[in-house]
Amino acid sequence: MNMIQALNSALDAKLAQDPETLIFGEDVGYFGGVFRVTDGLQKKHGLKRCFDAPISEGGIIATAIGMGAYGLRPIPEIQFADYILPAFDQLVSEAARLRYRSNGEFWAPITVRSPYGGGIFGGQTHSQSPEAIFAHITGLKTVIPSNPYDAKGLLIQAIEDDDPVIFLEPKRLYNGPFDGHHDRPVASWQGHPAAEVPEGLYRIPLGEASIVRTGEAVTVLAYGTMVHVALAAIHESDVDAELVDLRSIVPLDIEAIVASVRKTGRCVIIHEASRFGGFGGELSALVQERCFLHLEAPIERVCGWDTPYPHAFEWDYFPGPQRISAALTRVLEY
Amino acid sequence: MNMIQALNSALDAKLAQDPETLIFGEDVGYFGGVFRVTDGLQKKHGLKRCFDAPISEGGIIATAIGMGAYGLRPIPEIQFADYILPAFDQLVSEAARLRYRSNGEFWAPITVRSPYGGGIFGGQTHSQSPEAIFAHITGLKTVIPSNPYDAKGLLIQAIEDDDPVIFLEPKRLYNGPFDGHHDRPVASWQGHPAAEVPEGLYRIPLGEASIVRTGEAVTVLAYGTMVHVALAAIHESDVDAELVDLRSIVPLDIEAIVASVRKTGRCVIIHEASRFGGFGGELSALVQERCFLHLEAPIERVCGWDTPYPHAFEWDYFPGPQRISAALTRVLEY
Amino acid sequence: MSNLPPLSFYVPEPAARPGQTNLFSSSSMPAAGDMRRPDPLEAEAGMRDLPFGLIRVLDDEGLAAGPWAPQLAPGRLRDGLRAMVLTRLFDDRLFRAHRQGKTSFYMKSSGEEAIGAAQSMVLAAGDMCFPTYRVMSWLHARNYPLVEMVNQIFSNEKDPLKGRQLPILFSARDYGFYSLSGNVGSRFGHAVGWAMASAYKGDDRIALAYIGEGTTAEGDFHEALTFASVYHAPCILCVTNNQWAISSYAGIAGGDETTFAAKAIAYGIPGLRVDGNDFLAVWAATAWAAERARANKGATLIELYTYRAGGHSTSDDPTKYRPADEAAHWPLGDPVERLKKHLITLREWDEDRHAALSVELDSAVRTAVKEGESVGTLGKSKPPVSEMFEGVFKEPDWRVVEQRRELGV
Amino acid sequence: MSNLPPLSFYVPEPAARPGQTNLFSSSSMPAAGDMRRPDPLEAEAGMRDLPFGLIRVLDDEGLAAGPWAPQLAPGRLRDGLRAMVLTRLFDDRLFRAHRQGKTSFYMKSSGEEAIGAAQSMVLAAGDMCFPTYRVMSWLHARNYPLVEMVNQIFSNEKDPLKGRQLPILFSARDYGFYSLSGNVGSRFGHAVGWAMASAYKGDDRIALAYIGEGTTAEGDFHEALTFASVYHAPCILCVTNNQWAISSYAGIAGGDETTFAAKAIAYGIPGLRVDGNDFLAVWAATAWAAERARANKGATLIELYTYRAGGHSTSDDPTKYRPADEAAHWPLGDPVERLKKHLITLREWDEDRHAALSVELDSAVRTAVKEGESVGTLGKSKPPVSEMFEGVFKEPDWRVVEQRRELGV
Ligand SMILES: Cc1ncc(C[n+]2csc(CCOP(=O)(O)OP(=O)(O)O)c2C)c(N)n1
Ligand SMILES: Cc1ncc(C[n+]2csc(CCOP(=O)(O)OP(=O)(O)O)c2C)c(N)n1
Ligand SMILES: [Mg+2]
Ligand SMILES: [Mg+2]
Repeated sequence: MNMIQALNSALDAKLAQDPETLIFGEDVGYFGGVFRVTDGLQKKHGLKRCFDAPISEGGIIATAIGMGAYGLRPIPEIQFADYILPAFDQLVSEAARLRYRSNGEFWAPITVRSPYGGGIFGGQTHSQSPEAIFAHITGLKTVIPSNPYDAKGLLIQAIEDDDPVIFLEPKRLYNGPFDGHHDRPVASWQGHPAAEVPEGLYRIPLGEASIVRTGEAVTVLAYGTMVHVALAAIHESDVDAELVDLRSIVPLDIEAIVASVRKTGRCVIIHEASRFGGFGGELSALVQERCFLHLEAPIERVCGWDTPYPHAFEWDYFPGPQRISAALTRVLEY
Repeated sequence: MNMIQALNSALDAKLAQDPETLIFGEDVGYFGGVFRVTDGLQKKHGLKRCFDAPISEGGIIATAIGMGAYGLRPIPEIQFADYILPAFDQLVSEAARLRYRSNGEFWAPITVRSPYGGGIFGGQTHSQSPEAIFAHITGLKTVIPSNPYDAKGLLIQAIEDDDPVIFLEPKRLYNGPFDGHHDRPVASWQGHPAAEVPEGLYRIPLGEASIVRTGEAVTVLAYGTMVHVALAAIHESDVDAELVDLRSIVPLDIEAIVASVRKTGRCVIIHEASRFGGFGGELSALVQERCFLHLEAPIERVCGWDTPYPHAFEWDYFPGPQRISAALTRVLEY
Repeated sequence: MSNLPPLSFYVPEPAARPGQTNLFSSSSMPAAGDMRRPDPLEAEAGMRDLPFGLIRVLDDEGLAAGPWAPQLAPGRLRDGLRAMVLTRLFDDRLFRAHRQGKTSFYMKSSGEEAIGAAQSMVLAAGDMCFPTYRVMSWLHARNYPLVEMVNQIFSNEKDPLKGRQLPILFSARDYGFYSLSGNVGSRFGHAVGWAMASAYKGDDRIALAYIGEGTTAEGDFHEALTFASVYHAPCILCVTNNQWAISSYAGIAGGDETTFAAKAIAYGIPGLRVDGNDFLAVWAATAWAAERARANKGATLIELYTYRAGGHSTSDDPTKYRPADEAAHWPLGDPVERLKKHLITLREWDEDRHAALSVELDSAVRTAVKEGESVGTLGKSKPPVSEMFEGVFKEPDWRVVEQRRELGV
Repeated sequence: MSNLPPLSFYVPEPAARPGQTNLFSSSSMPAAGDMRRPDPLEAEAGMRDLPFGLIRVLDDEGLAAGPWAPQLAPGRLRDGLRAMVLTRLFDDRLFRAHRQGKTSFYMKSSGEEAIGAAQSMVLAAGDMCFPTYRVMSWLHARNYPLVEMVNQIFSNEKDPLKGRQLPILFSARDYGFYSLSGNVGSRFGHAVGWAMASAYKGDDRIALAYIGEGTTAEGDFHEALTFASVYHAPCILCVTNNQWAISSYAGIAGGDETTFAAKAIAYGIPGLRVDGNDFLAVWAATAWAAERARANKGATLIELYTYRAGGHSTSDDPTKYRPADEAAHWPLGDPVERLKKHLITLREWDEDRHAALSVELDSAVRTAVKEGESVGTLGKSKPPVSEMFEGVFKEPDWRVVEQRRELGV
C-alpha cells in the first residue's frame, strides 16, 4: 500500500470496529478528500460516518471537541496543515486544556489529520510545516509518520488515544518515498518494506522513535519526509550515521535520542520548517542538556530557511540531501 | 513613570505627531483599557483616534491589516495575549506574509500591543506567554520590554517600523519591577532609574539587547518580567553573572548573546512560558551552535513547567529566584 | 462621485456616559403578551418577524399574559424564585469575600438571575449547558452543593477543580454544566458538536449554549451557528444581551444596527427575542426551542434581553463608563422582584415567606462560606502541588514526571 | 419527551450526483425585471425582502428589463463583453499550458466572467478590490498586461511577484487588485479595514471584496461583516455563490437553509441577491451599493448567484462528484452569451464582429503566452534565487543575510 491507502485502511478499520468514530472535513465525504485519503469511506460506512464540513476549520475543531466531550472519537480532517491556523485557538485554548481545567470531567479524544510539508510546488499556503507551534502547546500530542506501515499503526493508535492528537501527514510521501532528489524520477512505495501493510487493526505506540539505520559516527534526528531525504544523504556521503525517525514529537522518545547521541557524540537535526524557533531548537537544547559531555561537535540544524515558503524556489528552500550531506561532513570533520 | 504611564506616553506622543496612527481594541476607548494603558487618549485625541472594537480578535487584526495596507499605522490592542490566538491566522497568514507575497506592493505596518505573562493570579487564560509561537513565524517581529524607559522607546520604534510587530507587555511589571518574591511587599517603579521617562518622542532600535549587568561567570538571557527575577537571583546567589535583556526576540541581538557567552563560557536561559518548544530552545541551540568551544557547562533553561498555567499553583509554576539561583549554581559548579 | 461630500468615519457611542442619563428611549418595548407564538415545528421562513419583537409574559401588574404564558405550577415558580434569590445572595457574599482577599476573582450575575434558573429547570438532567460565567443560577437551580462552589472560588485544598482554574470557571458534568474557560465564545461550537453527537447516537439529549452579546462578534459564534444550521443540530443557542461587554456597550457588537436575535435569519433558524428579566418568558421561549430541537427541527437562537446590573467582575468599576444610575432606568425591571410579584399576585407567595426564604438561603450561603474558610482561602490552602502536573494528558509523559521530581512534589 | 422519536443526525446532500440529473427545480427563478429597486440611501429595515429575491435585468430575449436596468452606453457593454471573452480565452489557454507542464497550477473563472468584469468597470481607479482567485476578469477589464500575468503564472524570471507566490495568486496594486493568497476568506476583513481607513482619512475610495459561498462559513466572514456594520465601512462585500466549493455543494455552507444574501440581515446592512451571469444586473447592483457606500451609508452584501462551469482548479475533476452535464442545466445561462445576445438585440453587435473579437483576443493571448514562454516556463526560468530572501522584512535581518550567504546566492 502507498501511504494514502494505508491511512485509508486505518480509517476504514476503525470505522468498522468502533461506532463512536466518525470523520468529517472539507471534501472528505462523497468525493473522498482532495488527496483521496477518505476515498470510498462514505459509500462503505454511510453518510453519517464520513461527511463534508463547511469551510470553517475553527468550526470543524470546535464541533469535534463537542462530539469528543459527548463520548465520540471524531477524526476531523484539515485539508492542508496551512489551514489549521484558523482553528488554532480551538486546539490550544480548548482541545489541549479541557481535561486539565475540568479536572478530568471532560476531554477531547480527537485526532486531527492534516497533510503538511512541501515538495509539491504548492506554494506558501500548501507547503508549510507547522509542527513547532503545536509542540509548544501543553496538552497536545503531535504525530508525524514517515511511511505507510507506521502511518496506519500510528493513526489507529492516535484515534484510540484519549487526548487530542495532531496527526501530520507528509503529503510528499503519500505516493512514494521521496529522497529529496526532485529532479530524478518519482519513486513509488511499491516494493518498499514499509509498504507491506497488514489489513485490519494494529497499533504503534505514540512516543517510540524508530531507528531507521544504526550507526556509530553521528546521530541524525528527523521525521516525516526528511527521514527519506536524510537516509539518501547518509548513503551519498557514506557516513556511518544513526538515523532516528522520531515518529511523534509529542510525546518525544527522549530515551532513544539520548542513547543514540551518547553513543555517537554527534548530532544533526533536520526539518522542513524554517529554522528559527522551529522544533529543531528544542531537540538541540534537549540533546545539549542531556549529552553535553558526549558531544564532540556542535549540534547542527538543517532546516528550511527563515523565509516564507517560496513557490519558485522550492528546491532552494528545501533542506535537500546536499545540504544534509554538507552538515554531516562538517559535524564529522569538526 | 510606571510602565503603564510610559506606554500611554508613547501612544500619546505618536497620536499627536502622526495623524496616520490610530488605536483600537476591546475597551480601549472611553474607558481607557482594562489596564488603563490608553487612559485619556480618546478624550484628548478624539473618538476616531482611539476607539472600542468588537470582541473579535481576528476582526481587529484583519481590519488593522487593511488599514495598514491603505497607509495608516494602526496600533491594535489585544486585551490579553492569551486572546491573540483567535487572530493567529490573520497574523501568520496575512500580516506576516503580505509584503513577501505581494513583492512589496502591500504591507502591514501594524503594532499589536498585548499584556502577557503571569504573576497576577490570573489563571490559565490571563497569564500565558505565547512568544515562542510568534518567534517561529517568518515576517513577524516580537518585542518585549522590561521597564518603563524601554517600553516607551521600543513602542515608538515598533509603531514606526514598517513591518508587523507583536508588542508583548509584561503585565506583572506594569506597576513595579517584580523580582519574583511574591510574598514580599509589592515594589513600585518610583525611584527606579528606568522609570525616568522623558516626555515626547525617543526611540530604541529593535534588535538591540541591553546588558543589565556585566559579569564574567555566566551569561543569563532573559526578557520581560524575568529580567528582574533573574537580577534578584543573581544578587542572591552572589554570582558574577552577565544579565542580557533581549528586549526583542525577533529581531534577535545575536551578536550581544554570542559575545557574552564567549566571554563567560556559561549560559542560563530564562522564560515564563513552558519549557518544551519554548523560545529557550532556539536560544540554547543558537548559543550551542555559535559558542560550542567556549561552553564549559551545559546551557540550562529555567522556565515554566510543561503544564497549562495553573491558577492556585502560580508560584510553584513560576520560574522564581530560587529555581534560577539553583541553575546558576549548577552551571557554575559543573 | 466627486460632488459627494467626503467619506466620514463612524464610531458608535452609547446613549449616555457618566454624568448623563440613559432613559432607554431607543428600545421600543412591546407590551407583555403582545407577541404571537407560532407552532414550534413550523418552518423558519414564516417566523422572520419574531427576532424584531420581544417576547414578554409578565406585565407590570405581575400577571402572565398572552400565548407564551407557560402555565407553571406555583411550586415550580417558587423553585425558580429560590434559585434566583440564592444566586443573588451567594454572589453578594462571595463578591465581598473577594474584597476580603479570600479569592483572586469573582463575577456576579446581578440582574440576569432569571436566565440560568429558568433554563436549568426547563432542560432535562441529560441535557448539557455550555455556560458563560454569568449563569451560575443554572447550578443553583439544580442544587449544586454550595460548599463545593466556595471551595473552587477559594482555590483551596478541596477545590473540585484542583486549583487549576480561575474562580467561578466551573465544570460540573453531573449538573449538565460544561467546563468554563476564560476565553469568551470558544465553547459555543462545542455545544453544537455535542448536540450533533447526541443526534448521531440517536439519543434524546439536547445542548444549550450561552454567549454574551459582545462576544457574538467572535468568529466562533458564526461558525457554531453555521454548523448548527447545516446539520440541524438539536440545540438552543442563547445570546445574553445584557447591554454591556465590560465597558463596551452593545452597539460595539452591532446592537445599534439590528437585534441579536436577527442574526438567526442568516442561518435560516428561528430567532426569538425574549425579555430576559421575565422568568416566565425565558421559560416559555426555552421550552419552545427545546420542543423544536427534540422534534429534529434543529437549532433556535434566543436573544435574552437583559441588563448587567453590576460591574463586569471584581476588577471592574462600571461607574467609570456608564451612568451610575443606569440600572435603575432599565425598563424591564429586576427579575427577582418581578417573579416575586407574580407569585404574590397569584397569592402563592408573600413578603413574610420571602423574607424567611432570604434568611434561610443567606444562612445556607454563610454556612458554606464558613465551611470553605475552614478548609482555607486563597493562598492559605491549596490542593497538593502535585495536582499541577496531573491531567495534562490522561497519562503523564516524561516531561511532567521529571519536572515533578525536580520540584520535589 | 420520552414519547418522541429519537434524534436523528442530518447531513445535507446535493440534488444530484454523477449519473443523476440536476434540473435545479428547487431554485425559484424570478423573471428579469421583477425586483423592486429601493433608493440606495434608504434604511435597511425597509429592504429585508431583497435578500430573498433575485435581481435580474437581462431576459431570455436579450432585453434589459425593469428598474435595475443600468442604461449603459453600448461602448461600455462592448468593453464588458471584451473583458469577459478575453478572460475565457486566457483561461482556456493557460489551463492548457498547465497540462503541458508550463505552470504548477491554474484556476479558471468559467461561467463567472461577468462578475469581475462588471464590477471592475463600475468601480473607480482609486477603489480597491480584495479578490478571490476566480475574478481575474477584474484585471482583464482594466487591461492588465497579459504578458505580466503569464510571467507570474509561469513563475519565470520576469514574474512580477518574483516567484514567491502560487500562479494566479496575483497582486496588482495599480489595478486596484489586492494581494491574493491561498487561504480563502482571510482578506475579507482587510477590505473592511481598508474602507475604514479611507473614511478615516476623509477620502472617497471604497473597497469591494469577494468571498466564495463555501468560504462564508469561515469566522473571517462574520468578523468582517460585524466590523463593516458597526463602523459603517464604505465597502461592498460580495459572495460569489457558484454552487460549489471544490466538491462540496452550497448546502454544506448553509445554502439549503436560506440565501447567502440573507446573511446581511444579521448585520443590519442591505443584502442584494443578484443574477451573477447577467452583466447588467451585476453592474446595477454594484452601482447601487457603491452609491450607498459613497454616501456614508455603509456596507452592502451582494450575493452573486452563478455557477462554476469548470473544475475547481487544475487539480480537480468535477465529474467525480457532480453530474457532468450539470452546467448545461444551469437555468441562468452563460454570461458571455447573454451579454452578446443583448448587444446583438440592441443592434450594437453581430456574429461577425464577435468572431473577429475572439480572433483578435486569442491572438493577443497567444502572443503573451509566447512572450512568457520565451522568458521561460516553470522550472526552466525563475527569478534570481536571492529573491527568496528578500521582502521577509523591509530590511533583511541577520538570519536571511547569513542564510543567503550559506546558500551562496
Ligand atoms: C477571546 C477573548 N477575548 C477577550 C476576552 C476579555 N473579556 C472577558 S469578558 C469580556 C466581555 C464579554 O462581554 P459579553 O460577551 O457581552 O458578556 P458579559 O460579560 O456581558 O456577560 C471580554 C472582552 C476574553 N475573555 N476572551
Ligand atoms: C482557510 C482555507 N481552508 C481551506 C482551503 C482549501 N480550499 C481552497 S478553495 C476551497 C473551496 C472554496 O470554495 P468557495 O468559497 O465556494 O469558492 P469557489 O472556489 O467556489 O470560488 C477550499 C476548501 C483554503 N484554501 N483555505
Ligand atoms: Mg454583555
Ligand atoms: Mg463556490
